[in-house]
Amino acid sequence: MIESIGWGLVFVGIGFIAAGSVGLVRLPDLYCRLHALTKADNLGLGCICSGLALLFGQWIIAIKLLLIWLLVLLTSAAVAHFIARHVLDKERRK
Amino acid sequence: MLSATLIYGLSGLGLFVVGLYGALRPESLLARVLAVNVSSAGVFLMLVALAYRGNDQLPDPLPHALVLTGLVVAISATALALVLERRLREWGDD
Amino acid sequence: MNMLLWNLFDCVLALLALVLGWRVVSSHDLKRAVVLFIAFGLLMSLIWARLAAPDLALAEAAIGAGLTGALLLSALRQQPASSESPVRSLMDVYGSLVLVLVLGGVMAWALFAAPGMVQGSSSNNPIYLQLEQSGVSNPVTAVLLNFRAYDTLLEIAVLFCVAIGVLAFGRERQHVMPAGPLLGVLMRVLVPLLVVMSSYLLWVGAHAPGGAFQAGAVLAAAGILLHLGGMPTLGMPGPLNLRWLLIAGLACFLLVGLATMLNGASFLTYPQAWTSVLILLIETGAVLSIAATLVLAYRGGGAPLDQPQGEGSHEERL
Amino acid sequence: MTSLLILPVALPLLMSLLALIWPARVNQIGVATGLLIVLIGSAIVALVAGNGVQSQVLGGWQAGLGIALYADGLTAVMLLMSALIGLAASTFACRYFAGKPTLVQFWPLWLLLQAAISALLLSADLFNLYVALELLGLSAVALTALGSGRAALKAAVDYLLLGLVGSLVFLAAVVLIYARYGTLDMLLLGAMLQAEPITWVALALFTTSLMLKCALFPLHFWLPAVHANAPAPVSAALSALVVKVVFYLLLRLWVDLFAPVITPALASVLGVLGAAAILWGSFCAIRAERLKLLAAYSTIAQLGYLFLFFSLLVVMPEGAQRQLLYGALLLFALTHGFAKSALFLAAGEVQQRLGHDRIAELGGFARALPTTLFATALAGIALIGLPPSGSFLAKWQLMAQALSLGHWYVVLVVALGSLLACIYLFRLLGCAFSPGLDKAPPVVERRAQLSPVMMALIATIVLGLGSHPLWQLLADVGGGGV
Repeated sequence: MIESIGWGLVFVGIGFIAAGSVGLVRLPDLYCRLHALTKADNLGLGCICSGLALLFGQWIIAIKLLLIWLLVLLTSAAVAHFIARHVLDKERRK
Repeated sequence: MLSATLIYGLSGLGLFVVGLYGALRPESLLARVLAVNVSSAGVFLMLVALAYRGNDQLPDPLPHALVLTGLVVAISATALALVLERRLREWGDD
Repeated sequence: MNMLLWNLFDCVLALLALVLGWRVVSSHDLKRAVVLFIAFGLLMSLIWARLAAPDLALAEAAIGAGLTGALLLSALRQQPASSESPVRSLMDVYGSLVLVLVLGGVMAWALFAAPGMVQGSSSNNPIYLQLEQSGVSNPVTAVLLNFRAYDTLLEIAVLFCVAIGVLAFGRERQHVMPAGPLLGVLMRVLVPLLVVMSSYLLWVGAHAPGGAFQAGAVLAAAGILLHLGGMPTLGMPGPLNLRWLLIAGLACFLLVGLATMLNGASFLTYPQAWTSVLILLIETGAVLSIAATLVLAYRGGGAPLDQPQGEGSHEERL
Repeated sequence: MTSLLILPVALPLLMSLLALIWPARVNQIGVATGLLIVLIGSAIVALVAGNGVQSQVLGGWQAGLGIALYADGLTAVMLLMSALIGLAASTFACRYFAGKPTLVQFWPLWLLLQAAISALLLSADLFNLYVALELLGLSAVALTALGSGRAALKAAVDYLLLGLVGSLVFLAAVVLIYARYGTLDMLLLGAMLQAEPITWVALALFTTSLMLKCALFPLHFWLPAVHANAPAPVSAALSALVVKVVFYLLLRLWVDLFAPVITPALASVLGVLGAAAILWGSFCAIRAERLKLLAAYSTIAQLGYLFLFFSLLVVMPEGAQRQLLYGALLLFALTHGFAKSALFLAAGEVQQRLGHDRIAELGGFARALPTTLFATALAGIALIGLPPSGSFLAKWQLMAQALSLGHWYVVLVVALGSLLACIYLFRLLGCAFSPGLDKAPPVVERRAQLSPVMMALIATIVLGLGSHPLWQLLADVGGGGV
């Protein structure tokens, strides 16, 4: 039971990441792309991490996975912010 | 021979050759430094593919150590090239 | 079935690496080439993990993709907007293309088709057989700091050489980006974390993936982050202390090596009881030098000697 | 006593650290290191002469697991030569860099270069050679860039990229060897190598890489700019030592390691390239407008001779004749090392005292700088190969052996090359002895640098008259292949 939930979460996560990647290619401008990439990827990674935690079933691994997810959350949010701000500055100057 | 060794070995060889081609072209210095880096990644890939012994056996650690050394040498050379290039460009501007 | 899946996965990764490498080389736009190169580095890191080389995966992510990427991006910032593409004759292009294709073909034939290529079993690999005497249980660290420590010594010397080169030819760059509020937050969270992680990598390298190079690269990332955040003096000590950091790695290495010769053994023959301690000592010195050199290279040069000295540094506090 | 072997590498490394943190005393540190390395080098020569070939695996591990150092007669003599030239260039550098801001960076880099040269000479491990080659290349590039002006920087950048490409090709060859034979230790490999495709390809890659790094025609194009624009002591080391160490490596690989694979046809390819290098290099030297450029082109030509020796040596059967030729090769390499360092140091002195080194405007040089001119003339004698210089004996041997093997073209090329060398050197001396322009060049009153004269004297007198012990040493402990 737990195993199938774990695998389910992993596949849902893969789906989110795939959707984010499609968005990166298809969406019209930079802000939309950033939005698709960060939001979908963070969610997808969260699903994958929790799925893997269930599959391993050990607390120590679950904590490590949680830490990884939080770090990626922090950096991707910050990086998206920097990119967006940089582009905004450039557009304003024009 | 393991198929993984063959696949990655050929890929590494391809990268080596592609990088060498790029490094020999009369492009800008930065482009050629990039090409040298790609090329060395190719040589490293050949080494590590060679060290792989399948999923059920430990790999040969010697090539791993050699590649680690190579990585540090590569970034050192890149750093020196970039600082010289910057100096050269400043000189040209004066 | 399982095997087939692995092969498919391998083919996808290997092809992707090849295509990315080609795009890096063939791209006319330098900015695009650099970004592709960073992606290429991350892909290589994935391949190392696949090929059972976790030490390399860590090092590639930190050094190959991370720090090389940072160096290249900062070099890119000062590139002239439009770099004229030199005119090349067809002879030039196809001449070297044919040359390297022939080279690749011959090498592939020699490696994979003609008789050759011996992959010994790892059960009789001398590195595993003698691992217990090496003082550490991570075989890669054993090779780097014990069996083939002389290679690593020369490699640290290469790093030292580049540090002097940067001191000689570079001038410190003033960062242009104003540090926003978010960067401050990021810095407060990430810098302590990176310093802790670097010490962890250094410590864990003795028995699990990790070691001096990965640790040094992570520490350098902390220094670069501080520089980006507008606190360059915090990330780097003043010019005088910087010199001590730059020589730390090579000095530890050489002094340990020469000291081991005092009781008649050959260079870098550690006394059995002291092996682990000496290896850790050398690695600690190496971490400081690697981090200092890479931060120095990112900043583009040292501050002149007469400038007032910065206060504490993370490197020193470690 | 075998522990001595690491010292020519460890000592300059340690001193380069000291030079960085104690900038006030760099000159003393540098010269003291030079002296110590000469002492160590002499001790190693004595050790090898007394006790035969020395080798040691570092770290106390068995061969194959650890990295081995190896020294035979050839290594020991090359080591002593590099120590002596290093010392001469070091003492020269003290005055050359006096008062320049680059002084502080010069010394650590210079000591690193010396360490790299020793490391290359002593190492018996293929991957270790790669790392040492990178150290050699990067320190040489940084030193070249210390030269004045944009030209030096441009030359350094090109040198860096070519060096990186060369190292990569070398590394690829190492990978091939490791893939097939599973070891990097050259002493173990020597017994294992077989004539098969992977070995041939590896040999081709090694040779290409090292040809690029030691500027054998037609891969010589980078050399003139680098050697002519580097600071004078650096040029001396680059021309006299760096390319020669790479040549030594090539010799080691062909004569010791890959000997079972070599065929006469392969060897004659290198011989023909060497002959082309002699003619082309000499021709360019005749047309060179600057003294340092002349010296750089002359290096290309003189390297050509080494490859002529090489092509004969590789195909000759074992025996006394081959022994003679091997000794002659070493004698030639040594003579060129000392003579060329003398010429570059003298050129540096000219450049500093007269403010330029344009050959056509050197009139008055003889009056202004008699000591330096003396060094130049002596170096010229050795470069042409007039008696009593060491290269006279060496060329004599080369021609005699070539005749006995029926290689007529070698005799012809050597004669022609010597004639061309006469032309470019007499043109130089002719300009130097001419009375010069109306206003005599400003002569600063100070004592002339003596190190060029010492180097030139070693090249012409010491090596010529004292060549017998050298042959003896090689005959006793020449090394694996001889």
